[in-house]
Amino acid sequence: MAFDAVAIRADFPIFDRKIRDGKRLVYLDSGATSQKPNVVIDAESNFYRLHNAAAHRGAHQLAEEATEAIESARQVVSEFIGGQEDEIVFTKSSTEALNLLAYSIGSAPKGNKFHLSAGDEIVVSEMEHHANLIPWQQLAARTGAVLKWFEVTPEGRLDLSDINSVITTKTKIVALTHQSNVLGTINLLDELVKRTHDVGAVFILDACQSVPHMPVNVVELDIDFLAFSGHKAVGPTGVGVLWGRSNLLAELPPFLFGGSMIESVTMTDATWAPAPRKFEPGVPNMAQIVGLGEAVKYLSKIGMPAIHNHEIELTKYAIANMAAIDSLRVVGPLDTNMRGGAVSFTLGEIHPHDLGQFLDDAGIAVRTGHHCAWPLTRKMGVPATTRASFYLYNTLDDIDQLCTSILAAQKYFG
Amino acid sequence: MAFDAVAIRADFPIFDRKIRDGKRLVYLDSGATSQKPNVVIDAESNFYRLHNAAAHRGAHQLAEEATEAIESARQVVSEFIGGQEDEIVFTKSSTEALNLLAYSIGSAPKGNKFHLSAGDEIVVSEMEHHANLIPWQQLAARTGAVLKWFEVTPEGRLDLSDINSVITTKTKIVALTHQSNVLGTINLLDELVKRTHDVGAVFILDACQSVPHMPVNVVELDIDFLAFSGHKAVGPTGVGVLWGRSNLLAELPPFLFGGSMIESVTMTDATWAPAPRKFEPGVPNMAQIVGLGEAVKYLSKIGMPAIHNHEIELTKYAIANMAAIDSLRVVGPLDTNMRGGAVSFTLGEIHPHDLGQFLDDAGIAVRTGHHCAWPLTRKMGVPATTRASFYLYNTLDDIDQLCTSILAAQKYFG
Amino acid sequence: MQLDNLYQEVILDHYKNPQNKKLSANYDAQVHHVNPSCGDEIDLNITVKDGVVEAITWDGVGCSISQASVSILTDLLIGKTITDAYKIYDEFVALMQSKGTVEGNEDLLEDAVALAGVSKYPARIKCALLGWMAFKDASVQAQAK
Amino acid sequence: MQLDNLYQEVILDHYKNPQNKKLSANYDAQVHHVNPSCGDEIDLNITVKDGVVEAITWDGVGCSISQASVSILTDLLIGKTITDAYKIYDEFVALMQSKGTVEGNEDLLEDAVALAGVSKYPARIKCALLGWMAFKDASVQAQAK
Ligand SMILES: Cc1ncc(COP(=O)(O)O)c(C=O)c1O
Ligand SMILES: Cc1ncc(COP(=O)(O)O)c(C=O)c1O
Repeated sequence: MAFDAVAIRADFPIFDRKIRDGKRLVYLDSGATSQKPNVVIDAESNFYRLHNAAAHRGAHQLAEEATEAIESARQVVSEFIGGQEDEIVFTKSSTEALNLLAYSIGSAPKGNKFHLSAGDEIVVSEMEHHANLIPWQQLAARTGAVLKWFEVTPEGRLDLSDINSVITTKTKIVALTHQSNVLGTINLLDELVKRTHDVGAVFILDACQSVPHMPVNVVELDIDFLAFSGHKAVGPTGVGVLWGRSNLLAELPPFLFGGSMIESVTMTDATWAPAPRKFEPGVPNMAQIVGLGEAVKYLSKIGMPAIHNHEIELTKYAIANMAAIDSLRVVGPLDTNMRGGAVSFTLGEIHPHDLGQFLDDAGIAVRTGHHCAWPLTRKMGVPATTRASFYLYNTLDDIDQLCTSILAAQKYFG
Repeated sequence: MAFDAVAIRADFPIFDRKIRDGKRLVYLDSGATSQKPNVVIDAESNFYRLHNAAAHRGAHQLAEEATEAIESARQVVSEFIGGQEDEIVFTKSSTEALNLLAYSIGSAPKGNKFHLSAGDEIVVSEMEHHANLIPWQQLAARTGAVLKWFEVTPEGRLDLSDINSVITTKTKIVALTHQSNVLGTINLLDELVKRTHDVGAVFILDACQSVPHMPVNVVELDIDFLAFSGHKAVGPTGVGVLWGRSNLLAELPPFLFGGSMIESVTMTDATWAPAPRKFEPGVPNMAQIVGLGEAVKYLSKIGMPAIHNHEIELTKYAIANMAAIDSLRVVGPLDTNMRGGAVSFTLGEIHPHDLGQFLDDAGIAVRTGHHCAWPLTRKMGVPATTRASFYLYNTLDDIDQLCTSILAAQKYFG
Repeated sequence: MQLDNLYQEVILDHYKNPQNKKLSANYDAQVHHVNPSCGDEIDLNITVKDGVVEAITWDGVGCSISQASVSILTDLLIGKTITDAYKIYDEFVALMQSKGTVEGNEDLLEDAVALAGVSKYPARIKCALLGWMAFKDASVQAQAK
Repeated sequence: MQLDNLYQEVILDHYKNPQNKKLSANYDAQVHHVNPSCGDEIDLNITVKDGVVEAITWDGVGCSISQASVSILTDLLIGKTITDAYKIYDEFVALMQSKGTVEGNEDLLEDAVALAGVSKYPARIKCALLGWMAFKDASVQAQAK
C-alpha cells in the first residue's frame, strides 16, 4: 500500500479546524509537538470512562484493569524500540528522563558503576537541546566532573575528527542527540558508541526527534540509555520514556521517592523495588501511558520505515524549493543523507518572528527562535531561525504553501 | 440547592459500567485516585482536537491558544487555593512536587535561605505518605541534616505535646500532611505553622488528601508550600501542583533543567527564567493542565464546603455502622471532628487482601495494604488495613452495601 | 459465586490449618521475603540433604492465598529431590502466569492446582508466589553451602 | 489582511528607519535586556537630568515589533519628564495587556498606538515590551545615581 498522507490526515481531528479566519491548517511544527490521531485521544478518554483506578494498588477489578492497561502499553513501547518490558521507565517527558539520569548518576555512591569524581568527563555536543545540555552542566558543577563537547561543522554535522580526544579514558558519560531538532541532522552513532564503550563509558541517546520519525532499535544501536517524549510521537502530552539496559537500571540509584517504588520503609530508611518500579513513584500518568501505547501502535501500523521515507521525500522537496528562494539560507545539511525533516532557515534581513507571524496569518504553523538550542544557533551564526518540521500527515501541498507564503512575506516586509 | 450525590454520579461516566459480571460499581477508593467527570475528560480531548501545540513556543495561532489554555488553568487553580497565578508550578504529581522541593532545597548554595547544613533539622510525622517521607530521608542523608518526627497517638492524632522539642531553632523544614490518607485525620495547622515560622523554618503541606475534599486557602493557613495531585481531585492523571510563596519560589533553585526554564544558555552555563517557568522545563503536560483547570472549576461549582459536609455525613454514617460490626476495628479517629472520609479498618483475623477481594467480587472497590504509609500502619500495630475512602459521588447506599458485604465476608472466611 | 474459583475449599483449609508453620531451630538456609505492595512477610527455613528437600518450615503474616500457598508448598516439596521440586516450581510459576488459560498439571502440582484461580486475579499472583520465591531463594542458598 | 492590524505602516517605517539606534558614549545608566523565548536582545543607554529624560540611545537585534517599539519609545520619551514618561509607560503596558479591547490613548501614546494590534497576539507582547522594560529599568537606575 502506498503511503497516503491525505488519508492519514483524516485520522487527526485538528485538521478539521480552520486557522485565522477560515484558512486551512498547514502544521509544520511537529518538531515542537505532534498532532494526535483519534485513536490516541479516544484511548485516554476511554481509560477514564471505563478503567480508571490506581494501577498497582488495590485488588479490585478497576485497579486490575488499570494495571493491565499500563503494563501492556509498556510492552508495546518496549517492542517499538527493541527493548525489554522491564527496561521501560515511564516519565512525564524526555526532559524528565534526561534529568532522571543526571540526578541518579549524581547520587551514585562510591563503588557504584555510575559514581562520578572530580576530573571525570561528560561529553555532549553543540547541537544538543537544552534538555540534554543543562542537566549535564549541572551534574558537572555538582560533582566536579568536566563537561566536554563535540563541535558542529558549518554544514551542520558533528565534527568527529577529534573523537579520541573528546571521548577519553576519563569519559564516564556520552549524551548525544540522535537527530538535531534545529538542523535535522541525524547523527551516525556506530563510531561514537564504539568509542564510548571502549573507554568504559555509558552512551545516552536523546531520541526525541528520532523515535517518532524513523525506526530506532536500541539493541542494534548498542546504546545504554534512550529518552523520548510521547507528545512528539502522536502520543499524549505528559508522558515520556526512559529506556535503559536492565543491568544498568538495576545499578542506577532511584530519582524520585514515594509510593510504590519501595521494598520496605521505616521512619529513617527505605529500600527499593526492582526497576522499572524503582523509578516510577506515585500514581502513574496512567491515561497518558495508555495513550502512548496507542500512539506507538498507530505508528507501527503505518510503519516507521514508510514514515521516514515520506519525511525524506518532503524534506528533499522542501530544500529544493526553498533553495530557489532569494536570500533564503537553510541552516543545516542540504542533502537528505542522514537527515530528517526539520528544516531551519533564515530569510535575508527578515526576522524569524516576523516571518513566523506572516506565515501564521496564512494558516501555516512554524516555530521561530533558538528552538531551545541556543548555543547551536549562536554557533551557526544566526540570532534565530524559522523552522518548518514535517511529519506523517504533511504533504507536498503544505510545502508549496510554505514556499508561496515565504515569497509573499518577502514582498510584505521588503 | 441540596447536595445531590446521585445527580453528581451522573456526571461520571465510569458509573455506567458494571463490575464482576453485572454488579453496580461501588467505588470507595477515591483516596487512591478519584473518578473523572465528563467535563474533565472532554477538556483533555478537546485540547487535542482543537488547540494542541507547544505552549510558550512559536507565534502561531495554535501555540497562542495552547498557551492561553494552560495559563488560564493556572489562574483557576491559583484562585482555588487562594494563591497568586505565578505561584503555581505544574508538576506531574504531588510526588514530583514534594521531590522538587527536596531536591531544590538540597541544591541551595550557602547564603541561600534554603541552604541546609549538617545538624539542621527536618521535621515530618509518623502519618506521612511515603511521598512526604522518603524525599526528606534522602535529603537528610545527602546533607547531614537530622530527620525528626511527630508521633501519632493510638487514636490516630498527631501528638503535639512535645511540639517545642520537635520543632526547634535548628529546624529548617517542617513537612506535614494535611489529612492522613490512612487515618482520615485532618491536622490542625495553626500551632504548627506558628511554631515553624517562629523558629524561621518553612512549612510544607502535603495537601493531597485535603485540597480535593475541603476548602483550603494557603493565605489563611499561612503556609509556605503546598502540593496536591490532580488525579485525586477529579482531574486527569499526570498532573500535580506545587504552590509556593512567590518570594520563596524566587529564591529556590530550579529542579529539572531543559527548555523554556532558562534566561540564557551557553555551552558551559545557564541562567533561569523567573518562577513558575523556572520549574517547568520542556513542553508541559498541557492537556492534563487544561483538564485540571476544568476539574477545579467543576469542584468549585459544587462548592468545597458542600463536598466536605457531604463527606463528613458519609463518614459519620460509615463509622457508626461499621462500629456495630463484630471484631471490626477502625484504625483512626472515631469522631468526625477534624476528620475526613478515609476510613481504614481491620476485621478480626480476616486479612485485608482477602476482604478486599471479597468486596471486589460484590462490586465494591476498596484499597488494602499499608497505603504507602508503612511506618504508620506499623505504628498502629496492624500489618495492613482495608480502607474505604469517600468522595462527592458516594452515597449512603454505597456504605450500606459495604457494611452488608463486610458481614457476608465474615461468614465466608469465618 | 465467581470468588469460589479463587477461594477453593483446599485453600481455606490450608489457611485455617497451615502446615509446617513453625520455624525449625536448624536449617541449611533461612530467608525473609516481603511483598512490598501489601506488606505480607514470610520467613522460611530449608534443609537439603543429598539433593533432597528434607525440611521446610516457615512463619509469616499474609492473606489466605499467600498462607495457603506456602502451606501447600511444604506438603508438596518436602521429601522431593531438588530436581523434582524445581520442576514443580516451574510448573507452578507458569500456572500463576497463565491468566486462567491453563488448569495446571494435577499429577505434578497436586493440591497446588487449587491455586489455579489466582492466575485470573493479577494483583494476587504475588501473594501466591511469595512462599515459592522464598523456597527457591532458600534452596539455592542451601545448595551453595 | 488581518496582519495589517499588527504591522501598521508606522511600525514598518520605524523598523526600516530606527530612531536613536546608536549607543551614546555617555549615559547615566546602561542596561542589557533579552527575551529568552526568541533570543532578541537590546542594549539601552539613558541620560536623565533634573527629572527630564535627556537622551535614550540603543542597539539590538530583534523582530520588527521589538525594533519599532523601542524606536517609537525614544521618539516619544526623549524630552519628557520622568513623571510624564512613566505615565506613558503605564499606559503602554496597559494597552499591551488589553487583548485588543482598547485602542489606546493617542494623545498620550502618539505613534505608539500603532502597536495596539500587538495586544491581540499574546506571543508578541513581549517583543513590544522589551525596549520599554529596558527603559524602565535604566531610568530607575539613572535616578538612583
Ligand atoms: C497524603 C498523600 N501524599 C502524597 C500522595 C502521592 O500522590 P501521587 O501518587 O499522586 O503523587 C498521596 C497519594 O497517594 C497521598 O495520599
Ligand atoms: C532533541 C530534543 N531533546 C529534548 C527535547 C525535550 O522534550 P520535552 O520538552 O518533551 O521534554 C526536545 C523537544 O523539545 C528535543 O527536540
